[in-house]
Amino acid sequence: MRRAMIGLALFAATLISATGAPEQAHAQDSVKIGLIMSYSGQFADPGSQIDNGIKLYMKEHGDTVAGKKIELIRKDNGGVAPDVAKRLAQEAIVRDKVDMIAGFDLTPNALAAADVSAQAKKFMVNMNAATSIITTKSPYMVRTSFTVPQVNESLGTWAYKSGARKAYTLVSDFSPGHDGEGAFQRAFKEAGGEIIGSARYPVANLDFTAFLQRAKDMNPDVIYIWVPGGPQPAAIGKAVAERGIDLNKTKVVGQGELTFDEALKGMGDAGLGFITAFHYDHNHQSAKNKKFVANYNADFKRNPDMFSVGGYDGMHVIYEALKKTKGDTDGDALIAAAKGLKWESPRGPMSIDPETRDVVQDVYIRRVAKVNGQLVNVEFDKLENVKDPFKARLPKQ
Amino acid sequence: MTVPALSTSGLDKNFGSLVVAKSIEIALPRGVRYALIGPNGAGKTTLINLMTGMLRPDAGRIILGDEDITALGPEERVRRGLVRTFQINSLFPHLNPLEAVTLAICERERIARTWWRPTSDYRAAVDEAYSVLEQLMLGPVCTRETRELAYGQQRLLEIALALATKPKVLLLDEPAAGVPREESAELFTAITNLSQDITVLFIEHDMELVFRLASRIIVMVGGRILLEGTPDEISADPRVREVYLGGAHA
Amino acid sequence: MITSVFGVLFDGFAYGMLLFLLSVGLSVTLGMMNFVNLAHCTFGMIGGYVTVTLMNSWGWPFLATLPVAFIVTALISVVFERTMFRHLYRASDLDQCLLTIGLVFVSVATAAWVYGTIQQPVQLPPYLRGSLQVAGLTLGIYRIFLIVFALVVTGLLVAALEFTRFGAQVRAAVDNQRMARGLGINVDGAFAITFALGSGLAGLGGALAIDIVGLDPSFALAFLVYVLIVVAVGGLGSIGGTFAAAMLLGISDMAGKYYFPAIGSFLIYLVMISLLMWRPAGIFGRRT
Amino acid sequence: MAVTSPGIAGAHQYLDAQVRWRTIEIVFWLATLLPFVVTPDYLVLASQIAVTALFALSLDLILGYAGIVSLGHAAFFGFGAYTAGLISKWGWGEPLTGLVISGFAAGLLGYLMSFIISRFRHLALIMITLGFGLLLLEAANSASGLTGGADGLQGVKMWPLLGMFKFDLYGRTAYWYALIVLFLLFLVSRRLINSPFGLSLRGIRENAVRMRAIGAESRSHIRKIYTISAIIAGVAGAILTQTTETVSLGVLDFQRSADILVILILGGAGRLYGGLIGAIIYMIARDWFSGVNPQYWYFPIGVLLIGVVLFLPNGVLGGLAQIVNSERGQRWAGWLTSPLPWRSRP
Repeated sequence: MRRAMIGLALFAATLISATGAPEQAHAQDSVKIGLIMSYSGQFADPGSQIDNGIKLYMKEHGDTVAGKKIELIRKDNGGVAPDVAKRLAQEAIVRDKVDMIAGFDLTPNALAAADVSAQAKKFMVNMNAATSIITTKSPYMVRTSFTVPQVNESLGTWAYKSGARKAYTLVSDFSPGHDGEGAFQRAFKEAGGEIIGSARYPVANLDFTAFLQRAKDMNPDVIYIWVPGGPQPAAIGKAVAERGIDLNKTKVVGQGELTFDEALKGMGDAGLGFITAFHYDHNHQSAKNKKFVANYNADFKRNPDMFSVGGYDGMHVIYEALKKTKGDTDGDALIAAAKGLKWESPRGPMSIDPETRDVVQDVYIRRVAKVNGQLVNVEFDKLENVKDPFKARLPKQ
Repeated sequence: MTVPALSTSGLDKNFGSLVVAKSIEIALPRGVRYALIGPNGAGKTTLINLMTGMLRPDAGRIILGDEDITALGPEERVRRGLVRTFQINSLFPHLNPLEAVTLAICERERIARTWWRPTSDYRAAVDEAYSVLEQLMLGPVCTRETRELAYGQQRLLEIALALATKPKVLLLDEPAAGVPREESAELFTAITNLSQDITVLFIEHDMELVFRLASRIIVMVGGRILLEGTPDEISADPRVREVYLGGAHA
Repeated sequence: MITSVFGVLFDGFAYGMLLFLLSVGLSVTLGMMNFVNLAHCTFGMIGGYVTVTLMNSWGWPFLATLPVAFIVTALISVVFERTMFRHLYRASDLDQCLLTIGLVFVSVATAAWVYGTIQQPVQLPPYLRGSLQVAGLTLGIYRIFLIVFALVVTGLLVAALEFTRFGAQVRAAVDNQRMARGLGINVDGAFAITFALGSGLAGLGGALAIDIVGLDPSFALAFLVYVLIVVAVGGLGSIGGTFAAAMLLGISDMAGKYYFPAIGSFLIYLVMISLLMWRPAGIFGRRT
Repeated sequence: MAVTSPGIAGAHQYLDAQVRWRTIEIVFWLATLLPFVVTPDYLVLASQIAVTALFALSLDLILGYAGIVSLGHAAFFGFGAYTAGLISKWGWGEPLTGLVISGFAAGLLGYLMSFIISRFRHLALIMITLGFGLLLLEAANSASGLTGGADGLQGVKMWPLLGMFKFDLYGRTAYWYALIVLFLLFLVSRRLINSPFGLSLRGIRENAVRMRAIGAESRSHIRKIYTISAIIAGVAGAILTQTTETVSLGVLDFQRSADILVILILGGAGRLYGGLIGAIIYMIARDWFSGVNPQYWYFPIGVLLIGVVLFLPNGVLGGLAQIVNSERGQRWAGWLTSPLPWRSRP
């Protein structure tokens, strides 16, 4: 008995002493990127659109930068799971020896991976997650999507300017929704408007009739809606039409997801007249975007959306930064190279704020209209070079 | 006259408009072997369910020894010594007889609350379990899973589980139901050999066995007690012949 | 305010109808064979995709796709039943859970592979869109359609179970399987047909649900919880119970969102828990 | 096979043998150390497998032993996870005390819940556990001031384990930590199921009606095991928080409750090792399949589950036990599963 225990202890001790930190083996002629996002589950569609954007960029610009071949290692986060995101980021760095991590469709996942980026000093490109604070979690991170305050404060300001005085807000009952609500209300009130009512609907809610009836009963000038994409926008559009809300009297406004392509297809003419603020739509009129949309359709048989453009521009940042560092993948070098990058994206002019490493871009105000029999978002106003207002308010260090 | 081991007074139970027990008055003296007979649907099993607390009576009282147990749940009645077996086997299919009986003993002794010491450390409980099993001729199969036992052995285990709780009053619901003739001898030896301290009430259809085992017999019909008496009195009574002996079981 | 009460009742009723169509099959098959089919919503999803395919690729009108959704789903379900489920009727319910969850996983991946992860758009014909003003109430036309349609289906179902020989066999089997077998009823055969009917109804529900809740590969899992709630609250094997539970949950869900938006997300679970604590076997359930 | 009476000595021997360690168990636990040498790049995964195994073990205690099916067990996992996160956020980053406090917090919740749980069975029980799980999820979502809502709890920072071992990028500390806690709680569970209490639990699983008829204190047993199970689930959640320094609503998700049920059934419920084996198979298969194809890995996983049901009924361990217990199996593998000759003196 005792001998068995001693044997066991010895065996264990040998094992521990045998495990050193595995040394950093590294191929010199390639750059590995760990792509971490949801390829399966409820959030699979955003994931595949980001991935498409990445694929298209690499097809257009080749897979070699500064003499190094770009290698993608895809990892499925499977939904809201920061524990998994963190593990995947660790594994990407430890096991797959990646030089940087990218992707990140959801805020909690991006936040968790940011820890790893900071700890391992690895460059990180957040291609989608939109909560303002994310970029503060790792000094090696840039963002190529948008921030919730950036878009929604712009919308609040614009709504007042356009004549609305009384607003009702309806948002999804989870943090991004709360952020959107806060941003819109803040800007709208600062401009001089009044919030006459607000509601938060359950995250998994699929029938909006009750909420919109309630909003309609209060007679606001503008109903602000925040939805996270998925099946909800179409359901909202249908409910608005069904409740007989007159869009000439009451504006229905929201962040761009409200009038995504699939949503418009689903809601049909009910969506006509919805007003949204966003940084990208495939209907954006520019030569660069026309080419982007055409190529995208050729490859993936569908239109690009904000996820696609986030992935596309994310790859642009990676390529340009690598060019500047001449292929050096050191985190400090890459982030220094990425700061202040300025370029013409399919979405219009954009840049990386050298101070906050966050995205700076134009925010467009669009209205749903019928063009050639198709429902599209038509831009009719814009706010230029908007920085993330949340970080502007943070005390300067 | 000593206090009866178990008695009921004015016990009523209806399921909707169906009367299943009406003014049941029974007094079982200590140590007596009682048989409860009657045609199907007479309310025999219902009466056992009422006495053991599986059903709540609409009216009436149940007294065990000198304690009124009408308001108690089935578990508390068992702990006070009123125990039953089931007409259709109600056993623990994946436990073996040794485990099942040990379990019952541990529950009785409140050892079942301990979760830190292995069962095998409670040697007295295990010894007792084995002796109960041996008494019921289950010793040789005590480590075989219950579901693999022969049917007659399972019926014996029914009784073993009840005995393990150290009953004062034992209610056997058709202990020989479904047991082939050749296996029933063992069963009835076991019942005959039960300690004389235990009062036994058993439901049985096989009249030969009833008359052999019971010192007194209660006849139930339509939820009521028709009569009570010694085997001789019962077999002589014309009413019994009419409703029961002359019926389907002749 | 009075008008809004009726409006909320109406909308909740319509939502409840949808839940009923999706759940009733599971309730009956669970009550009949004790078969835990967590893949029930997969059949709803199949029905949805049938409708989407017929409409968007073949240009069929919406209404014409509905019977096809029903039939195709029913046929597919029978194939599953005969090849896989049949072997597990006597297995433990845990094994049944595992098998059907495995099936859900496979179906989700297959749907993602064939149709992509995108939300499937469905454009209803004009006569089903918009709303009607009735006595000061705004009633969605599609919801009226949904209610009428589901009521007709329910009526047919109840009539079939009450007045046909087959219905009598099914009721006997739900009541007491052992006895039904003893009476010479072909329980397995009756079950296969019932299973197909129930799955077909789920397929129909899935097709009708697209306009209200959308359709993507996660449908098979997303609706499972609601369907289980309806089945449990209604009581196994009880069509009336399922109907009542679906109405109750649909209406309380809708009313909660309208009157108490702050606890809108809690309400359906609170209602379920309190109903089950009151009647563990379900509203009309007999067995626990 | 001739029936020979085991006799009273045989009866004691039989029960003694239940408690003894088997060769295969020693082999299993030694094998859990292999990742340190064989796959040092997989230690982070190994640590999360250990956490999942612990969570599955907690479910096995109520499902496999007491027959209580729960579709809301993530409630306790999540409660432990958030408690551990909050303790750290509020300034106390010491892992071991955090672990103990989190376990007790989850246990307290489990104790309160157990008064309701012990009154129900079957579908009602499953749905009530599911309902409470989802209520807790919604509550955590609503209380975003406390929990951070959907963004997850921010500011979780752990101090080094025992003041010496930092939670490193390679997951070495994480795996050691998770593995040791798993092993210790496994020992407790093993002890528990071999006790008279464990025997009574199996009785409840097998036949709750009969338990009443032998006067068993079933409800109090259920309350007790439910509380213990909640503690273990809470500890598992706390380890996940501490080793990843993040918590989000995902820990309370229905998906997590469903996954752990699938994992336990896959491995084999009621066998103590079932949850462990299930966690290992499921997590490795998932890692592997999703590495091969991040989009459609649900397909092979689903096929795996279906295959297990059709070919290895009662889970992988159930199926294997059937094989080993056959005559030929005994000849080849009997030495692995027979009790070891030594046992600690009573």
